[in-house]
Amino acid sequence: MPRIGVFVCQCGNNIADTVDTKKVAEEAKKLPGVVYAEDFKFMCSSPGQDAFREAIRKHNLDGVIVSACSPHMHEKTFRRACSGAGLNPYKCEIANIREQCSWVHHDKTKETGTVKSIDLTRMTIERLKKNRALSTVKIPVNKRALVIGGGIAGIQAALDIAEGGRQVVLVEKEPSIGGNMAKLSETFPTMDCSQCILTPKMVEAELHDNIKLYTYSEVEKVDGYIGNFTVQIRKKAKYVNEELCTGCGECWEKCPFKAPSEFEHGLSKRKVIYTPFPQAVPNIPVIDAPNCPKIQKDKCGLCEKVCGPKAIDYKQKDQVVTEEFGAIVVATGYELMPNERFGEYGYGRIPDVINGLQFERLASSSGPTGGRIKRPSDGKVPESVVFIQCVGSRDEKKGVSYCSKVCCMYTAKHTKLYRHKVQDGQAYVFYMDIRSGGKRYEEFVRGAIEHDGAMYLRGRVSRVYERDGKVVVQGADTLSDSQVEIEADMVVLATAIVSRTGADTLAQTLGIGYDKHKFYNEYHPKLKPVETVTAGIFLSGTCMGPMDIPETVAQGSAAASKVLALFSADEMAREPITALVNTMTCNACWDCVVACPYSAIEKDTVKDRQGNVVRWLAKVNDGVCTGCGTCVAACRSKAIDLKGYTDEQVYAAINAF
Amino acid sequence: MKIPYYPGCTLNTVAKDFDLSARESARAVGFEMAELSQWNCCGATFPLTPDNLIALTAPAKVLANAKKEGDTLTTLCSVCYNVLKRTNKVLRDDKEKRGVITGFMEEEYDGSVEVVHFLEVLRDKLGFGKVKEAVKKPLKGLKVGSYYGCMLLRPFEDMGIDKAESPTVMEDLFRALGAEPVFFPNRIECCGAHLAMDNEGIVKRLSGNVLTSAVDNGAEIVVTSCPLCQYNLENSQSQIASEAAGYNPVPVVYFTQLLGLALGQSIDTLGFDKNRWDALPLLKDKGLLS
Amino acid sequence: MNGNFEPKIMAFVCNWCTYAGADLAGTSRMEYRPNVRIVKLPCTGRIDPLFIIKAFENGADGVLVSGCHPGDCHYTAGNYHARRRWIAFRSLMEFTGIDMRRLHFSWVSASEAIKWVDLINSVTDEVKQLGPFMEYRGLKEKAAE
Amino acid sequence: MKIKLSKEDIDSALIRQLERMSGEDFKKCYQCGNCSGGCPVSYAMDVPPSQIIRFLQLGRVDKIAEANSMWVCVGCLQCYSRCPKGVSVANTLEAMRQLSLRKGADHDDISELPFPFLKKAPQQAIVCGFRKFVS
Repeated sequence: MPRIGVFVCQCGNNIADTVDTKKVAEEAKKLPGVVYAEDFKFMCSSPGQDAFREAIRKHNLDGVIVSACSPHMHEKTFRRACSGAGLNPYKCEIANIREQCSWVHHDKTKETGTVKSIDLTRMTIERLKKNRALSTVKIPVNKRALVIGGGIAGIQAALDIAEGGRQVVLVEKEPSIGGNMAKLSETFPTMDCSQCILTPKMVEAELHDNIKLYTYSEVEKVDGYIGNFTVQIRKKAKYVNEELCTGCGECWEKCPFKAPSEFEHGLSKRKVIYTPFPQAVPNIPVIDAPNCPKIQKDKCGLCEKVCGPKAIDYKQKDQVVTEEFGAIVVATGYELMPNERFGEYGYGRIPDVINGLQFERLASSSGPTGGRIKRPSDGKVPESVVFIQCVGSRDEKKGVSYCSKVCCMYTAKHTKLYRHKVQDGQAYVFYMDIRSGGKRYEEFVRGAIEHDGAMYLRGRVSRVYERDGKVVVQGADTLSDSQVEIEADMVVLATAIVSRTGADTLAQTLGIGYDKHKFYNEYHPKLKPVETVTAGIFLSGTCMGPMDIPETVAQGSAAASKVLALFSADEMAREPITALVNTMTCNACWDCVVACPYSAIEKDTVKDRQGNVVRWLAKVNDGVCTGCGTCVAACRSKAIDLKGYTDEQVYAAINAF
Repeated sequence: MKIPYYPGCTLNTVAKDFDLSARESARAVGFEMAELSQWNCCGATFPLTPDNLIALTAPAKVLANAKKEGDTLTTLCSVCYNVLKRTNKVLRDDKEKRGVITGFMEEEYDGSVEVVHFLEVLRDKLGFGKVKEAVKKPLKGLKVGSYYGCMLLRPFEDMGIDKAESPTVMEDLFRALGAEPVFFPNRIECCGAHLAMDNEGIVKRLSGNVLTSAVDNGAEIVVTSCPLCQYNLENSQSQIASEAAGYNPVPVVYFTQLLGLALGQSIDTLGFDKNRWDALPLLKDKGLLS
Repeated sequence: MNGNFEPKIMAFVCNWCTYAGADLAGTSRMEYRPNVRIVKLPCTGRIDPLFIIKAFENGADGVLVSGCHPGDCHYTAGNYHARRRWIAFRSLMEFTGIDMRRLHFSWVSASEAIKWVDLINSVTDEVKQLGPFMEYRGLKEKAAE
Repeated sequence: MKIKLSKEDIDSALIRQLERMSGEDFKKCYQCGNCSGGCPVSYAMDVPPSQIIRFLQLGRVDKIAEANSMWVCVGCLQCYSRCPKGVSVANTLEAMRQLSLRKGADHDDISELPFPFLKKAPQQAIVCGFRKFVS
């Protein structure tokens, strides 16, 4: 026979006004198994708490009910008090007779309130009889972090975690870290040189004792759960021995073969053994195998000959390493939408129609033109440049429905750069709306117009075509409601920012959600902006959607602080409210596996002595399970139950109705 | 091989040369354009108001008749192509409208005929490779500006004959014929179409833009795939010549006329005499008439 | 009729949205019919259709199921499962002799105290109109014998 | 120009009828001006394409009824094929034409058509012309 104690709180007059607490206690006492029932003025006050602990010991209660305010208020308080009195906290239940009774039934005769309180208390008592002692789940935390993506978002996160004294592995699929920011010339609204502010961080990341760089590498497989991830990383063959290479540059000086430079977005060529850009980190070249005649058909081999330290290794193979992590930060960044989709703008056909990042390269002092604005076709300095905003953005039909957010600002920046470099040049900007929310952003755009003389035209461009050496832009200025034609020397398209190709596959590997544009979903758009639904995996930067550098950096740090918080304890405690599989009755239909929103249920096997699989069954991973109970209702054979909310408990409550 | 063919009213009268030259060239590559035994006008414009179903009955009738003679229907005139193909899509995809229209016609038809343009026949059914092999008289050194106009291409999701803003099917054809295709910006701009009846000024201006754009980019001859484009371009040229100083009129012909020539058909079966601006002198000094 | 009949309503609600919404109704001192008894579950996804049948068997005249709005689920997808299950089981419930007007499914978020109040009142009144649910009366006793 | 706006005009039965006839949703247009930029005949229009939709958003059908735009539009679908929101000004103007033609208000008088034109022109021009300008 259980020994249950019932504590009815008057909460001053909050409850007592409309509920006869004494009567509630008396009624409770009549129930089988209830050995103690009293009402108190303030259960949550320290006298109340003392009496509570006292009673538990004195009557050696094996379960307690507190009929008081909402469990959301004081459940934790009373459960803590229980453990203080040597009673398992999960043998304590709250009957909500304030928020859901005394406060919503204003009957001064106290009748309604009392009746309802008695019912609620009774139902809770019956439920409690089925409660089992539970103990919090403890998960060990491996204090190493994996950061996927070596752009500014990833670098920031990695540095912050490393500074927090934790080991970080930074994985980047390109030969160098730096990402898109490394391509930018100046940055708005301060106009400081992007590389000047980024490269120090890149070097810091390379030299930091707590950071290990895996460049030219990609994440292939992710297993495990928060605190305990096992990750497979493919280190693509560089054909260069990183230990031996000194980065002297002999090889790429001498290499006789060229291919279009990815980093320069095709504006120039690079050697076939190359580092993407001079300040590359690490400063170690890779061989672009498909284009290398040595690797393809064993011709040339010059780089090997000229390499002093003998670092060239044509035989090198891809290498797959497996490492353990406690947390993962995803910072895979963005791409530009392929403008080939916009035939009317002649991108790809007309050499002097380029995209935003290409213009950044033209304007960058480390770029193919050494920072002089020259047009690709004939190297002529353009006397006029037309900038077209919203190419693909806000275009449901041919592009994407969303706004790419940064184009308004970088286009304004482009016009400034252009004016600074080509004093007498005229910039035209076709815009639909100018979106310049942010510190000193609006002033920046006005500056482009008022100070640097950019001509802003409100309208969209219909088509772009060539006419005797000029690029003719035909559009509209809706403000003067007229068609405009501009004979420009160059056209720059502010193409939409889109998610990385393969973003969806990575998301599936990681088990995180993404939207219809393949941008990753944060757990909560406002209150959990860098978390994902998968505990232990965090997001940072443009892999979530278009955003500018300040936001990205802030998110990098935010993600890092989340990781450090997670790493601050050796073990993390989790509520024991998790699903439990009855190994006897599970018939491995896997409905639960399908139903679980957290992929917390694994397919497990039972083996005989010889180690042959005799049967399959579902296994819940306590580390991942959040206790929503969806699997329980989905289970055909009633083989899964939810601790703290077992069928038994719920039915007991219903039966006491 | 016989391919069911819908000439449309204009090709039976004003644009006979288009019709003849097409049949000739088809024969040269082993097709026979088998004219539908029963056909009527397609309506000459696809109704842009979706509620205007009555205007779809004429083309629907054509398609229903075509169905009796095969599963594909080949057209030449861009407008017929546009009207028939779009009507067919409505009949295929919109059961409700199909019900109403077939009700009007008192005849069943489910949109199962595939409407193709002669260009598609050459490109997809035969292949430009085969066309190239069949060439008897390569159009060597002939700078051809292909004019698409609107109806062959728009709306892209319905017509889908080629890339939305940068079609190449005609240029590819003429490359196969040994000619030198000239890309010019206005090749997909409007010629003024039916405004010919109501507002010549606009037609002159639009067709003018097309021709000057072609000539400026070095076209010696302009080809069309639509009698109305043909008419508008030919008609406007004298005025352009008079207005734009230094503009010399160029021959405007149907693409099938040059096709037939390249495939070695006799010059007099190709209707060059019907063209307003005589192409023969040009062809002569390119040595294509010998 | 049914003037003096007070129906018993059982509500299965999720811990994060509707339960909190009901609490808010209390903290804002709103008033609603006292006929409802809440059973708290972590998520509507946890709700087994059998709960509902059992509730009726135990003398409920009406049952209410409520959770987070679609897309707001604390557990990201639980309420979608609940909704899917609900659609599938609706006809079964009808088949078992439950008048669908006695069974309500709704979304009430943590901030929708007013919606909660209106919901309880309307459900109570509707069930009051329908009168007591007799179909299952005595089943339990029979089973016990 | 000053326009008086009223709810009655903005969602008047006439606007809804036009939307039904043309199959367009005028609210979709956000006035980027692409159509006006590309329209080959916009130079000849009293009201250019983008403004046509704007006036309809404002419920001012009269502004378009009295403009020549609908009779100038040649239906080349340039506007539609480059519209980021998939709005067709051509369809809209056809609806306006139909509105007037279905009332029997013709734009052309057949008897006044130039004979040489009727003689030389391809039938399709005449048939099409009749459909666009004559009830």
